[in-house]
Formats: sequence, structure tokens, C-alpha cells
Amino acid sequence: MPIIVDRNTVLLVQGITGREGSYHTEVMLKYGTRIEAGTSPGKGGMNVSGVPVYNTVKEAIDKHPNINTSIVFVPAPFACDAVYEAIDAGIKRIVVITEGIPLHDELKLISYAKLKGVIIVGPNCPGVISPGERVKVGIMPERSFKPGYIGIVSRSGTLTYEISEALSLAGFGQSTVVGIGGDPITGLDFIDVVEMFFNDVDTRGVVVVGEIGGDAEERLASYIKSVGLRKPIIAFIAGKTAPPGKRMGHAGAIISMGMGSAESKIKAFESVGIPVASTPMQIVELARLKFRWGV
Amino acid sequence: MPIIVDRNTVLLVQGITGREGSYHTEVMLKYGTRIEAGTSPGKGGMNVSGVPVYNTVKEAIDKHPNINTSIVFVPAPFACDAVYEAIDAGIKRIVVITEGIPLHDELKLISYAKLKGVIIVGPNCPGVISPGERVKVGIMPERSFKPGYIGIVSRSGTLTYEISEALSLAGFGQSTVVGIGGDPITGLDFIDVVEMFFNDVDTRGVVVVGEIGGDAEERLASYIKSVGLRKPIIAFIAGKTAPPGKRMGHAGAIISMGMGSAESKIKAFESVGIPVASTPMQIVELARLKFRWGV
Amino acid sequence: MKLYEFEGKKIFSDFKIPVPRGGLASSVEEACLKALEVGFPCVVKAQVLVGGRGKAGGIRVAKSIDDVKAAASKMFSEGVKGVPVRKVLVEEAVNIVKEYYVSITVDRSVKSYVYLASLEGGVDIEEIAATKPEAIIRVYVDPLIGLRDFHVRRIVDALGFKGDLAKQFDGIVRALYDIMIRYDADLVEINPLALTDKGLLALDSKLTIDDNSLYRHPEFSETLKSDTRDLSPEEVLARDYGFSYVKLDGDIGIIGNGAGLTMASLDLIAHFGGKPANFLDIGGGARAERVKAALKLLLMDERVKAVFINVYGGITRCDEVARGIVEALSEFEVKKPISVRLVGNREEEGGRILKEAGISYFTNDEDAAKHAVKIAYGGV
Amino acid sequence: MKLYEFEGKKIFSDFKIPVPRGGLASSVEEACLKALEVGFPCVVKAQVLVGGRGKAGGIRVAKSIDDVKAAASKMFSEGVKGVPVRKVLVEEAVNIVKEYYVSITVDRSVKSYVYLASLEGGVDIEEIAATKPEAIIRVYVDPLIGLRDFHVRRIVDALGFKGDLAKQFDGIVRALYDIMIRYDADLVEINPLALTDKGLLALDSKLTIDDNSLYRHPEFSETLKSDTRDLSPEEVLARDYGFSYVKLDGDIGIIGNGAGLTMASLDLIAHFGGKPANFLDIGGGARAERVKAALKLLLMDERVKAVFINVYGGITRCDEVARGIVEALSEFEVKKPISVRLVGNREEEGGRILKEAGISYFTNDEDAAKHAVKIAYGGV
Repeated sequence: MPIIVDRNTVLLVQGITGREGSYHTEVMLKYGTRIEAGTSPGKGGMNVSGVPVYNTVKEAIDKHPNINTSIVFVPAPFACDAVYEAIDAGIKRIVVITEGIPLHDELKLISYAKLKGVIIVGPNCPGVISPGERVKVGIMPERSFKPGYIGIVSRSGTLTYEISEALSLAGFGQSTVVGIGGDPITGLDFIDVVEMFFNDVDTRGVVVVGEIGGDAEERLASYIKSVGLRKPIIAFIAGKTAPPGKRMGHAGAIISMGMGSAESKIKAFESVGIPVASTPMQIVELARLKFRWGV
Repeated sequence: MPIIVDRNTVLLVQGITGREGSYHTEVMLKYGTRIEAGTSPGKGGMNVSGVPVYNTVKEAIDKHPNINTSIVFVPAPFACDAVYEAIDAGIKRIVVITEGIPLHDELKLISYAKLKGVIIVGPNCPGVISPGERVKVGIMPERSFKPGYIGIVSRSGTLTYEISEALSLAGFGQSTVVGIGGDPITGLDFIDVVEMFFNDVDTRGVVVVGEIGGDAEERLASYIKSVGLRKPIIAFIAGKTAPPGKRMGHAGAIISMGMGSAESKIKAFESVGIPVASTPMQIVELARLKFRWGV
Repeated sequence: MKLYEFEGKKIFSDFKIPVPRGGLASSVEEACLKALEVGFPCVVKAQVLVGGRGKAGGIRVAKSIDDVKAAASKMFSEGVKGVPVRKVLVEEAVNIVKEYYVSITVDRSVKSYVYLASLEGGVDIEEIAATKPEAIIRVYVDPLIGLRDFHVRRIVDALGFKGDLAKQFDGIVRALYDIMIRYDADLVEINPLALTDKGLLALDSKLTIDDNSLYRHPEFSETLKSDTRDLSPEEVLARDYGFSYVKLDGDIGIIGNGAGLTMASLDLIAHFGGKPANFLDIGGGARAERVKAALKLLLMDERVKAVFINVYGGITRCDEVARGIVEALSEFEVKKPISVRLVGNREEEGGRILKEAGISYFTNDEDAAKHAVKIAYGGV
Repeated sequence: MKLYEFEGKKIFSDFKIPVPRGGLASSVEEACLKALEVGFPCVVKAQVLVGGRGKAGGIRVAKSIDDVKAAASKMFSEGVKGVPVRKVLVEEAVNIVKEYYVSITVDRSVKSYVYLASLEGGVDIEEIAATKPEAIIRVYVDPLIGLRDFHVRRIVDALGFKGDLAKQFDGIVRALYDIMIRYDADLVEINPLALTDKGLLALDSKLTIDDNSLYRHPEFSETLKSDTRDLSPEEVLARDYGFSYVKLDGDIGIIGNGAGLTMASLDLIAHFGGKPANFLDIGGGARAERVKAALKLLLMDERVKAVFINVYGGITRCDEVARGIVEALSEFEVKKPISVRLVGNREEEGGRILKEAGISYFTNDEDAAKHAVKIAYGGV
């Protein structure tokens, strides 16, 4: 079984009548995802690509009690409300595509979800795909992914498609690909996802696609230091020549304590036995080197 | 081992310099409780019965890392802040003696503590005592309690001392006695405590001291219905002739759905095999009948 | 602390919940003047805190000034359900198309705020709750996240409001929460919420403030100082001392320390054939002064034939209790037999004080309760 | 969105954080007038958003009107660190006994608010953080419960304030949180917070507003519309289109879709020996119009010798990208060589459009990057 989404995933689409929501509902259905309902306040009674629409999540769940996962396309000012509604209705896995959610709202939401034992993927993420089971809860293009044994976790969108496609073409298909999202605050961190991959029998190796800023990569390295490299991991870090990004006064520097640069991240990874590719395409060479189960 | 407090309990007293706090610190120390520190903002550096006082819980915990339990005597307007401070410092068991905490504050506090996995006893409770280990985290008079095999859980204060003393005199000592508190919202419920007693090897029978209002007794009966009467339980319900108490408009009646009266509670208990004494003293007779391990 | 209808409606108005036009009157004349302002037909409503006011004649429709005069006179002179009426509310009568029920309160079992709402509001809401529980929808609001749009949507949807009415009801639902939080209420109830030709109107208000929060609500605690809130003189006295006191219809006065023990004391008296005249809990740690005040309060009560005092000294000291009893009995002119049960902290000292004053006491509560019944009805 | 010092201090004042007396000036004359109001000595501070202003001559003490004239003239005419100065703040000079540091921000790893505070404030705070991390105390505030008395107590205690200063600092700590929440800030920083003979004073302000929250803060979004906030013309254009754009000091213009891919594109150019002139992310799902605008923006930039466009079509459609490129090249007078890499959604259609316009393209990003470097420096 892959991680987070698999053949048992029964999906609710929140914000199903919007441009993005309706388009991706159709695409996800075609891919093979089992979508049982959607919500859109005031649009109850409609249907989108044959999927019934309800005003509230409660109503959707009452009618479709098998729903266990939700994907959120709701516009930023209302997205947190949508996630709280899903949590309130008992949904335990929520993928938030929406970009531009205010930081303070995100902070409170993610803290709450964590205490409630709810997995949030995102916000501002491409979602999750498990190609072997043909289940996609996200917006990534199908062409990049093939069934296989690699777990990919990434903070970015297009760069993930790029790297996944290169790996797919080289014969390294994926168990699950998870885009954790690019916001300062995300539900799942690299550590959470890598831990899931370590515990997943269908995943034999892991690719981490990181980028400058924050300390998610450094923390992953510390985690690996403490639990050991239970499966081979290879990585790419974007931003070696990029500007350090928005500086948060002195406070940002004090908090990051020198972490956040590409050098810091590459050093942290290499110190725990995770080789870092110098270009996206070089990931394929590293895969050939490290993922020895053959293609 | 008894429940909640035992010989491994290392206590912090919050509000240790107040009248109640300082008095009961001395009494608890004499009883045998291991108290390592107290807090009182602005009074750091003092000591109370030889116990060092700190301004903040963080400071106390830094100096006394073995502290694992706290008792709160802080006045109502500041009590919630004290409990949040204890939770923030990582303390997992907190006994709140303070009475008169505003309902809304209590509601948020208890919800938060629950999600954080923190046990709150109270508020507005006499505390917890485990006579066999001579550990008391509370304000109950020592004379009422003797070591033994009965677990007692109660919503009231003096009535608990009364019943415990009667049982003690009749030879039925206690493993642990828990006063869950008399406020509408309490941290531990009857169900939580009875479950702990069921899982405690040193407890062979349970006494429940209930009273009219709310549905804690009815919910305990439903719980027993689902898990079975794993140990013998006997009960007393106060308020058979008392007025129904403050009525909360129609809403109270709608929520309680006819529960809350002494008849409802007695019927619920009896339907799952829990006999209910008609007077406090009659509890002793029921104990002789039901707790057959002999005295 | 319960608020009067007019107090609740003032708060409703402040939070944009629509209420009928009306005015408050303290006399028959004033009621007539308000009626002229409001127009006819109008409704005269006695401002009392007791439930079931409508069926007891506390709400009357008036079609003329004479009707108003008659209704108000009767209310002011006779009271409602034994409670004196000090104010009446005179309101426009409205055409009711349909009555809804909506409230917010705290569900203590779930440890959450809860909205209750029903398509079937009005006086029979409790019966509906009992016989058709599915007719009442419940929406829980986690105190950690507070009211959110989706909660409101669920309630509005459940009652089937559309268009402008949905918008109006949406506002009412949010206002209930805001009032709950702003005033530390434990209940905010609108029953009935009437659909009229003017849209939705809150025809009644029921608001209860959490007593533990009064210290941070001077707007209420100031009112309480100067206002007896329909309380009897005994209740006012008990309130001033912070006793938990409820008048009952029996004849044996009861004092206990701790709510559970006091309730158990009532039960014991009833168990042995007596009739409790009251519930009076002096609380934990009471000093002689408080015990004295509590005992005097019961001695004042003409219905009381004997007093049963049941104290288990935990935080409370038996010597203080004994001292309070002795002082009350020696200072107060009315003499009534009492039965004292005293055990616990400083029991011997307490016993000595009672004995020196010639008062016998028990350590067993059943014996003491039996004795109380005996002295009340059989004489010693 | 970063606020200017004077904007931050206005907010500080509103929240009762004490700041030096002073006034804002848009000209040398105005600066002199403000100085006369404030008195001497005073401080003239250039209002720019760039860091390290002090060391670059953007803060000058003036003992006389001539000093003010000299300082303001220099700032207005020369700018600070390449940024034009449009306003200066003239403030009273204060006697500094000691400098503290205090701020509130979000710790993204811990997912919590965090206060940072230190006894050693001033310009070297980052160095102190690096060399003596224990000199900086951190107090985390769980967003679910918000700021509580105990948090404040811990910070006040840690800095060792007593008596009146403790009280004043307590107020400042609470104000920082209130500002953070009220304005959806991601940083509120006072450095230095000076102890002076007049008590504590915030000598500087650093406030950053979360860009995602601007929609609910008209007070800032209105400002943004009419104010270029020290941005270059290219940055203003990028902002208007909602591009994520950062100017760098190289000469190969770069356009990508998605932040990660764009950063990787910069890295590729550098990897093959080129120097990126910028970071420009057109985001997901860009239509031809946006692609055209992005390309024009780089063509406008005189430093740019060639442009590398790297698009992986996920949500973005390759045909739209191709159309945008073709339109930009045909409409804009400045001609520069470009290297396009295009794969993904509607790749064939996009390729066809480019070919018809005589533009070759790559599907492999390394090849495209190499080509970009070649056409920029070696010519085709």
C-alpha cells in the first residue's frame, strides 16, 4: 500500500463548482480517483462531472459515509473555514490546494489539526498521487508519474513534476509522490512524510526535493541522524544561486541560526548519507547509483 | 499502583504563597506528598514550609525537572492562566482546587488540555489521595482515608469525606479517592476515572458518589453497558429530594432529555448492575454485600 | 444570573437581533402611555424571572387603552406565580406566520458550545424535544476554534431559510454567539423567533449570565447590588452572604457544608419522614460569623419548625461552626429546636463549645436526622 | 509588505509603545522646521526599507540647524544604498543607558508564535545570536491559546526588569502581540528598545505584514496602490502582474513557472557558467497575456543579454506560453536572443506555435540552459 492516498481513498471535493475545482474533479475522476461528493455553499443539488454537490460537508458525509479524504479548492479567504468544516465532520486526511491563505489563519489551523490527529497536506501544494493504485488527490499532470517503488516528497510543484518525469522515463516509478506545499507553515513536514515512506513496504527509496529557506531539510537530516537511514534517500535542493528571499528583520536570522541556505541544507544532507544532485536531471544518475533494486 | 497520584508523584504547588496554598502545602508535606517547588508571581526566592518558590513554572521545572504533577490554588481570575502555564511547561497531571472559574474559560481550557493529552482533575474539586502510598494532592482531611482496595470517585467534597470515612471505619480502605469536581465542566469524568480503576490492579471495587444535574451518571451507565461491569461498583446519588437546581431555559431541558434527576440516575445505575444506597451510611452495607474479598 | 426579558431584548437590539417595538413601564399609567406610543393591538408582558409566565396570566393582548389598564393593574397588584411584578413591557402585537426556536448554550457532556434550533418553536418546545427529538437540530461549536461560517450555514440550511430570510437568520445566529461570548452567558435563547410580515422577530428573550464571570461584568454586578431580582428577603440575605440557598415547601430547616452533603442531608430528612424547608450550603471553610448568619436566616423563616445542621469538618473547622451556632441561638429572640451533627476537623473543641452552651450534638448523621424529624413534629 | 520606520512607529504609538518625539519631512526645509520643533540635538533618519541603513549614512545626529540641513540634503540627493530617499524622520536624540532587543514573529518549524528578547540589543544582535545564542531568550506562544499573562511574566523576568520598568515593559510585550494579530504581521521588532532617562523608548521599528492578508487590510493595500515602496520600475511592474520577481546582478534574464523550478533554472544557468539577472516566477496557469508581460519586463532590462524561459506545463498550458512569447517578441522593439524550454500540457501545440514563428525550443532543460549561456556570451 502506498501512503496517504490509496485504493481505499474515497474523496470529497470542497469548492467543487469553482473553475479549478470542477476542472480537476474531472481530471482526477479520469485518472481513477473515487470521488463521491463535492461541496459548494448555495450550490447543493447540482452535480459536477456526475459528482453530487452539497451545501455543507456534514450533509455530504451523512449521504456518503465512506468519504475519508478531502481536497480543498476553496478560495483563500474561505479555505480555513472549509478545512475546519472537514475536521469537524471527522475527515482525517485533507489536501489543501489553495494558495494565499493568511499566515495567522494557517498557523492556528495547522496547530489545531495536529492536536486533532488530522493529516493536512499543504496548503499551497500540488497534492498527493499514488500511480500504482491510480489514485490522485491533487492537480499534478498525469504524464509525469509511473507506478514504482520510489517515494518522492517535495516543497515545490512544477519542479516535482519535472523530476518525477525524469525518474519515470528512466524507469524509476513511484509508490507515492507528496507535495507538502510551499507556504511557511505546512501540515505535513519532510520528516512526517519520510517516516511514512520508511514504514511503507511498497517504498524502497526516497527522493527529497527541497529548496532554500526555512529549516525543513536540516530538521530532516537531524531526524535521519537519530533514526538512521532506514531506506536510501537522494535529494535535490533548488536555490543555490537564488537570493535568500524575504528577510524577516533580525528575527528571521536569529530563528534560522544560519540555516536556510543551500549550503547549509546540502551539508546537512550529505552528513547523514543523503547525496544531493547538482541539477534536476542528475537525480536520475543518483537514482541509478543508490536505488539498486534494478530497473 | 493506585491511579493518578502515587509514590512517583513529584508535585508543584501553584499559588503556594496564598492562604490555602501555604496551609495545604504544609498538610500535604506532613501526609507524605513529595513537593519540590511552588510558584507565585513576584514571590520567587521565598520558601513555604521549606519548599522553594519561583515566579514562573518554567523556572521551577528547569530547577526541578522531576516535577510531573501540579496542584493549583490560584484565585479564579488567574487560575486558567496558571493551568495553561503548567501545560505549556509540559506537566501532564494537574489538579485544580480553585472554585469559581468562569464557564467559558473552563470550557476552552478543558478542551485544550484534552487535545494535549493532559489530565485535569477539577476544577472546584477536593483533589486526589492514594492512602496506601501516603500521597495526597488535594485538600481532603487525612482522617477519612485508609489504605485499601476500593476506588472512590465523586463529584462532591464533604460528602466524599463522609462516605470514605464510613467505609474506612468498616474496614474498606481505598486505593485512590478522586474528587472530579462540582463544576459543569470538569477535566476528568466519571467514565475516565472508572476506566482507570478498572485497569488498576490494586483496585478491586469502585464507589461512585454522584448527584443530581448533568448526565455524568447516565453516561457512566452507558459506558458500563458497553464494556461490562469489570469490577463491582456501588453508588450513592445525592439530591433525591433536592430542587432541580438552576434551570437553563428550555435549552437545558432539551440537552438533558429528561436526564439529570435522581430517579433517572438511579434507574440507569441499577439497569447495569450498580446498586444505589439510599443513605450515605447504607454504602457500608452495600460494600459488605458487593465487595466480597473480605475485611 | 437570569436577565429579565426587557434586559435581554435590549442586548438583542444592541446586537441587531430584531425585536418588536415597545417600552417598559413601572406603573399602570406609564403602561397606558407606552401603549399609546406603540399603538393597538399591543401586548402587556409582566417582567418576572419565573417560567410559565404566559399560562399564569403574565402576558396579555390589549386592544384598547382599557385592556392595557386592566392587564397592567392586575399584574402590578396580584403578581405572577407569587412573584411581585415591578415592571411590565408593552409591545406591538405582531402577525405571526410561524414560530421557530433557536438558542446557544454549553453542552457540559460534550464540553462544547451547542446551538439548538427547531422549525417548531413556541411554548411546547420541551415537549417536542421529548417526543420528536429529531425535530431539534444541534450544531456543536468547538470552543478552540469558535463560531465559523460553516456552523452558521448548517443551522440556516437546517431550518430551510432562503434569500433575505436566510440572510436575516444568518445575522441572528452570529449575534447569539457574540452575545454568549461578550456577556459570559451560559444561555442565550430566542423562543419564539417569529416569522412575521416584517421578517423575523425575537418575541421573547432568555439570557443567563455565568455567575462565576460576574466579577468581570460590572454592568451586571452593579445591577445586582441595587436590585433584588424577584428574590425573597431570605434569598437576598443568602445572596449577600454568598450562601447557596433554595427555598422549598417543607418545615425543617437544613444547613450543610458542601453541596453534596447538603443535598444528602435533605434526602436523609425526607428518608425519615420529614419535609425540608430549604437547601442551604454554607460552603467550605465557613467561620463562626457565616454559620451564625445562616442559622439566623432559618430561624427568621416562620415555616421552620426545627433546624438540622449537618457539618463534616474538612476545610471547615467544627469549633467555628459550634461558636456560630451558640452565638446565633443566644442572640436571636426566636427559639426553635435544633439538631446538630458535627464531625471532622476540631471536632472535640467544637463539641466542648456546644456542651458548655447546653447543646447536645450527634456524630452520626442518620441519628441526627432522625432527631431533627422528631423535634420538629413530635416535640422533645 | 515591509513598513517604513515612521509607519511602524505610528502603529507603536497607537498601541502605547513609547517612541521618541519627532516629525516626518519630505524636503530639506521641512526637515529643518521639524528639527526646530523637536530641539537639539536631534537625529535625521532616512526612511528606506533596505537594511543596514545606519552604517550607510542613513542615520545622522544633528546638533544645529546646519547639521540638519547638511544631513537631509545629502540623503535626499544621494539616497541610501542606491535607494532614493523620499522622506526623513527627524527625532529628538535621547540619552541611551542600555539597549535591549525584543520582537515577535512566527517560528515556522515549531508552528508557533515566538518572542525573541535579549539584554543585548542594537545593531549587532545577529552576531550575538550566532556567537552567544543563550543571550537570546525565546518564549513560544501557542496560537490556539494566544498570549497569556505567564508568557509576559517569563519575558519580563528574563530581562530582569523590576518595578515601574517591569510595568512599562509588560505593556510593550502585550502591545507587540496585539499589533501582530491586529495587522496580520509576520514580524514586529523593536531594535533597539532603549532604556533612557525617560524610561523605555522604541528607537526603531520593523514591521512586516503578511502579503496573503493584505486583502483584509485596506489600510495597507490602499497604500500599496499609490506608493512604489522603494521598488524599481521593473519591481513595480512585476508587482502589478503578481509575479514573484527579484532583481539580481547578472545578465541572463530568467522566467520560470513555479518557485522551485525557477530557482532550479537560476541554478542551471549558474551551473553552466552564466549569471542570472533576475528571478521571475510567472506562477501556475499563466495565460499568454502574463507570459508576454513577463518577457517584455526582461527585454526592457538593459543589463539582460539573453532570456532563458523554462516552463513545465502542469496547470500551465504550453500553447499559451508559446503564444505569449511570440506576441512579446513581435510587438516589442528591443530584440534579444531567447532560449526556450517547453514540456508538458499541450506541448505539441506550443511547439507548433513557436516553430511557425521561427523560434526553436528545447525539451531538455539542461540543453536549453547551456544554449542560453551560449547565446548570451558567445553569440549564436
